[in-house]
Amino acid sequence: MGSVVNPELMETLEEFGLADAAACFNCGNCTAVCSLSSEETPFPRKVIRYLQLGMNDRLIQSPEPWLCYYCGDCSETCPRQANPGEVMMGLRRYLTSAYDWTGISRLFYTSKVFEVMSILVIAALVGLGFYFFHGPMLTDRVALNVFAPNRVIEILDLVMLAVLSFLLLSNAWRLFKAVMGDPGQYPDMDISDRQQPLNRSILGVPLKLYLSEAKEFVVQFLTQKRFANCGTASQRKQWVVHLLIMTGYSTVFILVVVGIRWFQRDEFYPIWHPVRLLGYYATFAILYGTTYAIMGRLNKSKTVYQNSHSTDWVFLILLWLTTFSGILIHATRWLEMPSATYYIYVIHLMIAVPMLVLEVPFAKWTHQLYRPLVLYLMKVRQRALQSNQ
Amino acid sequence: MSSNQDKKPTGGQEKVGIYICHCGGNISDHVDVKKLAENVKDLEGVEVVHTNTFMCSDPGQELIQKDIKDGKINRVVVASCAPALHELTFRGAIKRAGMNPYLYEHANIREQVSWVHHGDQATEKATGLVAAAVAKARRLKPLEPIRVEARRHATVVGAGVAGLRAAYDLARRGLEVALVEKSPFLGGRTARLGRLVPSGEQAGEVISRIAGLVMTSDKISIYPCTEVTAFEGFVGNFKLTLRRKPPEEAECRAQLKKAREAGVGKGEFLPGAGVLTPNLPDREEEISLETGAVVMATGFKPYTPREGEYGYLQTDRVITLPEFVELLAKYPDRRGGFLQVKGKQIRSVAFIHCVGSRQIPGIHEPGQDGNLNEYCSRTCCAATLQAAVQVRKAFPRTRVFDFYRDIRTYGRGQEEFYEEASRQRVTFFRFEPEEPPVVQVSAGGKYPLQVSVKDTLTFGEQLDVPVDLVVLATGMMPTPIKEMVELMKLPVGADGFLQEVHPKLRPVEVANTGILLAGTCQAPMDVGEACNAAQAASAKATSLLARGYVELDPFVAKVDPEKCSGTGLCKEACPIEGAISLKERQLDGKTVVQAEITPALCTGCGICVAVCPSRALDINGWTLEQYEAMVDAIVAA
Amino acid sequence: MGKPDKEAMKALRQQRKAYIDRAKQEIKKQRKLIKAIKGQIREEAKTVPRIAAATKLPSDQVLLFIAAMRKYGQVIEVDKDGDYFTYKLSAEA
Amino acid sequence: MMKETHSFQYDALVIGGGIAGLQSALDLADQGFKVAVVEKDATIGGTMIRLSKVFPTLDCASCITTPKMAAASHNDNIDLFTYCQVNSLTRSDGTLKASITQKPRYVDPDKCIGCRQCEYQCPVYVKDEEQGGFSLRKAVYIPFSNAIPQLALIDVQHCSLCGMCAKVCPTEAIDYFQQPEQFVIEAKTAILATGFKLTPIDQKKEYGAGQVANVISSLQMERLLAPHGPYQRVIRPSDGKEPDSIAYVQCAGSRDLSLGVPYCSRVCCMYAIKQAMLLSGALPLADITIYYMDIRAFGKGYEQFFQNAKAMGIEFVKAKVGKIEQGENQNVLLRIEEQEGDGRVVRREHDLVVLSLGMVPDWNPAGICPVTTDTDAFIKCVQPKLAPTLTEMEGVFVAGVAAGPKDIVDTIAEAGAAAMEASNYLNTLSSGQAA
Repeated sequence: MGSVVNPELMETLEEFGLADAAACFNCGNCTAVCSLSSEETPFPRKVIRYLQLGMNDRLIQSPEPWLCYYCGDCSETCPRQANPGEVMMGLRRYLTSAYDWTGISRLFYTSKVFEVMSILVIAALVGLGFYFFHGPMLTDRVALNVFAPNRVIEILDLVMLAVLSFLLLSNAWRLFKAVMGDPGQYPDMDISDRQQPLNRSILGVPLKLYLSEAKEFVVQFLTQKRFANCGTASQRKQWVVHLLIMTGYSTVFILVVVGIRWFQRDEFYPIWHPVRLLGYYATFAILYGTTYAIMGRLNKSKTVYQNSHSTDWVFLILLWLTTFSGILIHATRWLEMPSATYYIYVIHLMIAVPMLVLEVPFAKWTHQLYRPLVLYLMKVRQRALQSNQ
Repeated sequence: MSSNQDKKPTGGQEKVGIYICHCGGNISDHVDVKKLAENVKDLEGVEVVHTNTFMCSDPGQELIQKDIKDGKINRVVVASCAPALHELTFRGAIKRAGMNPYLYEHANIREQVSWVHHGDQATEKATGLVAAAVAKARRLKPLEPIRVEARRHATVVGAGVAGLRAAYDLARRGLEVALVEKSPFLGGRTARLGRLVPSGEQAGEVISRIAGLVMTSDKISIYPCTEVTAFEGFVGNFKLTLRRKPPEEAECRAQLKKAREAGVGKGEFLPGAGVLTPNLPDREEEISLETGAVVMATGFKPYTPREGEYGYLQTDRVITLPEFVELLAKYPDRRGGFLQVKGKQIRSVAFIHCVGSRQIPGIHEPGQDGNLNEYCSRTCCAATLQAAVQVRKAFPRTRVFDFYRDIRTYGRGQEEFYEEASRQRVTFFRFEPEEPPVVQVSAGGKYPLQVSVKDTLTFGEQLDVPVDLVVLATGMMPTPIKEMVELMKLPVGADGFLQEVHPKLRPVEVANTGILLAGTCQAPMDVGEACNAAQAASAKATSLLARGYVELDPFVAKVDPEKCSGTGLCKEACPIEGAISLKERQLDGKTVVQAEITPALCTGCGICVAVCPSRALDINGWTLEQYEAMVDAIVAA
Repeated sequence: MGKPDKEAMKALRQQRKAYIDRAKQEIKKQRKLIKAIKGQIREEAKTVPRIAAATKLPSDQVLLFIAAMRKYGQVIEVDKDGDYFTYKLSAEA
Repeated sequence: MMKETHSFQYDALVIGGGIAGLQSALDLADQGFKVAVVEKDATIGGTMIRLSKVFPTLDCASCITTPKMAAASHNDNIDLFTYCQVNSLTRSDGTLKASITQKPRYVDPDKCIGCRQCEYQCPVYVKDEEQGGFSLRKAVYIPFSNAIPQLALIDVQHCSLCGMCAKVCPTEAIDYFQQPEQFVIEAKTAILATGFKLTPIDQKKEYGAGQVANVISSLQMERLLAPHGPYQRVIRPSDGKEPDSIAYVQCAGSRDLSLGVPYCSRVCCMYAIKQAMLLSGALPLADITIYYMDIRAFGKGYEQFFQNAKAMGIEFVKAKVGKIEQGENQNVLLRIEEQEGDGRVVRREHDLVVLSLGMVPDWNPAGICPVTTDTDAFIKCVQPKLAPTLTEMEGVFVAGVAAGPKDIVDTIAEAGAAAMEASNYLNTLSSGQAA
């Protein structure tokens, strides 16, 4: 018995901003032209075909969407202009929501109303929290740690970190099971199918393999070196921009969430102090990266910027505004403007918190984890297969 | 590239020039042309030997003409490809040089030598053939073509789109035209189509337009419900017997009934049938017709799948594309929801391509006639996609699946149409001929049918597609016209279609001069291509008949009155009515009965020569003496 | 055309100066190239890569001129050496 | 130097002296009409005369084309105007007027006898495009051995004006001072048969943009296979190696929106199969692979031809080649998705790669006559079903690839159809009926 075809899936994916996948006539140019597509994990046509046929299980088990960094070569050369790069992008959105057990991700991606409302509600909660619980607003000097004591923020941060981590990691666990092939989860799968030797169950991989290959995860997470090989040489810039945003974001995330007591201080560090330098780096990196990306999307300067989902805009704008308001806080502190500092601080958090709460476990940010995770799992699996042989 | 090996004249009457063609490398790669020239230069009567890369090219022809004008030669032998290709070319060149074009002999050293033999053997055989040609050439006599009056009248058989087009064009050029159609409708298969790819024109409108022009032309006589029952004569002077009778076939009568019920009058279009002809016969009658040229436009019939081929005839949910197109025509402007067929909601429909086309020996089962349709039917891909897109647009909830081997949307605008089908969410599957899709009746499932396929677009995976309806894209087969083929001795190709002389040199002519091909009787074509072919055929017919006379080759039998004793054996043996007659004539004061030839009717077959006990008959240009000389020359070489 | 008028020719040369100068340059380069190739295959038939290696000319240029010299009867193809054919100066050249 | 503009009168004007134009001209001349054929090249014959052999009969292209060329040049009803450009084609008072410029050959056509003495003596070698750029010609030359007319011409851009040709010419035919000539052809009807050119080989950067050695166009391969090809055998152009492995990349210039050519060029599948067959005859040990998306063997006898090629051992691989790169030893690397396997990406190495380039129009009527082109840039047909040769301009018809890609068989049929339309138009004019 063969797999049953279900073309309705494409319509579902349209809600995630999928376009043009139907136009594909399966010539295979995209896979052949892609510089990251390999013998073991060829893409994008394979997953596009599964999509055309509505093979949802196959898609959910596919590591390929996470291996694509969207250089746009496939879309530029596609004979049907079916935009395979954008289809991969749409698939990533769909998969993010498929791995999210809460259903929030799906709502966030498929409903603009939910998207905006959720941001506003969280922002309002943050605002109300400050309204009711803020500390004294000293006006003779800038005393942020009196207005919002960093010890309190730290506790809240850690609570948020715990919740977000739980959500993100539980979603990542679902991805892990799907990609490594949990046969119990998908009973209709034919495990011996010769076409899918790599997608099939090897959950029984020895734990020590996972440990010995852990380096792969760390390296890929920090360097994203795979992105550097994506597309033609001119695409390098894309990798640099991406690396800037990602490292800036991660740096500030660690500074704010874990190191708030060192980061949020009422005295300025000396200019050469590592925390201050890190702060400046993160600010510059995110601001440059997001501005570049926003301009790119406005001008549609690259294939990768041709199509923008509303969540792409939200992510970039929130990130940009967070950074910008962060700079403003820095400036008002420098200029010793206490009230302005407190207000902007609240606004800053009203932007930053919704962004973190929504993006980290449910939306765009997940790929920061999923990408290196999938690469790492691929490596583990490859090793496991090698040792099996 | 020409080597001149002149010799001093021997003083003989017949001075032969030999011209050997390399044919690019076609000949010279296998035949040692230099050696061949050497071998034949000393044959009796040979004055000059030339070689050239392409003897048929202008410089090649000029070589011959120069030798003629210089008085060096008075017989020409060209050793090159098959005479069918270029005998006429060289005769023309000789004629332009002022020599009788029949003092020419052609040696075929390509098809008969270089394409089948290699090395020394090839050169040896070529030497023999050229020697024979020289021997014959020395015995050639000047001949004059037979000039006969031609009727400025043409007959078109078949009133489909090609026939209508041809008839109208011939009439516009001033010829009288008889348009013979076996049904009571004009428009043939085209009339039964829906929208045409890719312009979206309604086939009915196209047919109504051209049929209207034909019906209003005062030069065209339409013979509906008519068949050709006898045929004789030659180009410019064919005689046809037609039988016209009231329609008897059930399908025909049903259509006429439908026309009456729908109030479709004479000259009006009935969907699914065509334009009702103005003059329906009410009794059977025989008509004889004299005509100058015949345009065959007998068209095609769709392939009928075998019982069980993809489930055909085993369930009424498997139908052919022509049947489906007729069904679709019933919902002209319906929009939204599901397609309904025979009262059933069609949630999904599968199209399967190449049914009865592209059949491969050893894989496909031969049809009832024992033949395989190895050819591509050319039009079904675009027609299928047209139907698929129409379904998707009109009934967006009906899913469409398409199973193909190769999508052949070759024509202008067709590839764009294929893209449109993809964008309209037609899901495509590609199969290999060895592993075609399997249509199964699924008992108790949510869908009555299931199409299973090993899909090469999904890396050879086995996929199951549940459907409500399967449509088979059936190919074209030539309309069965066995009687006419025998009657008119028409050449038929291995694919069953009428065979042209050469696809590029004489694409709309058959070997029988004066009979031309238009449209799908020759090969699968779409409407535009069929019209092109019809117009090309009309152009040829006009060229043939415009001058009011035609010239026939003089290779006909002649009687030696010295030898003929009037046995009449030749007349009995002659396969052509009227070509030989026995006539009384005065010979040395006595009345004798002798054979007489009507040159225009004689085909030069030579049967009479064989049966004559007194060797009184011979074929001009192919005499027994010439044959004997050729044989001697081959033996000597 | 009879003897071309000297003055008119002079004017024409002036008018086509750019073309003529370039053509003259070309002739010079081509002569050198042809001489180098001829030098290699006067005594012995050689393959294109061998001629190219010996003359330090790009192999596609060598083949181009070998093809042209064959066309005008100065070079003949002799034999096959592995995957390559060997060429030699013809008797006429 | 202003000369009085000559004017010539004909029944019909045929623009383009390729196989379509010649067939139309011959069909009209056979019906007794006077025809002028205007050709932009120095010889008639079009693309077809430059081919090796033609599918599906494998006749040599010359065997079919040269007789038609000769027939046209000898036909009393046909005059050939070669090396001519049409500046405008307008209709006034029921007459078509074509303003023509004949480019100077710098050789007196009445004196030249085509002996090629000049060509042998000329000191300048120039890349011979007639041989795909794989051989050289001289600055004074006859295009090719079966060109019609057999007249030399001087390529002034490469002429050093050394005077050698004038010196050796036995008939004093060289005329360095020849000027372009202007004249007018008046006719009652016209047929556009302007043909095509290949999509540019350097258009696609993934295919090396014309810079990868041993990646050649299909027309260049025609020359390698032709009896009078540049090497007189099939060797690869970078170093003369006899290729062991040859690949065809189908749809290299067609069916590709990223190149702006959405349509199918209709002939590439068949010419690739034909060339593959000829190659397996010329190089019996070579491996030949055709990478394709769909094999479009739709004409009479074409499918059987395709199946024969398969049976002969030519490998057909369903894949759109993604990238072409230079490999080692001047070999060529192709990247494909192995669709018939498990979809992995593989690199395949070949000695020689042929791009099956598509057809684009060779002529744009814009600014010359009020005929427009369709979205595919080919001439628009107003009645593509019933009368495919009709254009928007009264009395002007179109035939062959000028009206969209077409193989030779279909081109010849369409040329006949255009001749029929033109003769009918002439007939209507002479019988005084309004069209």
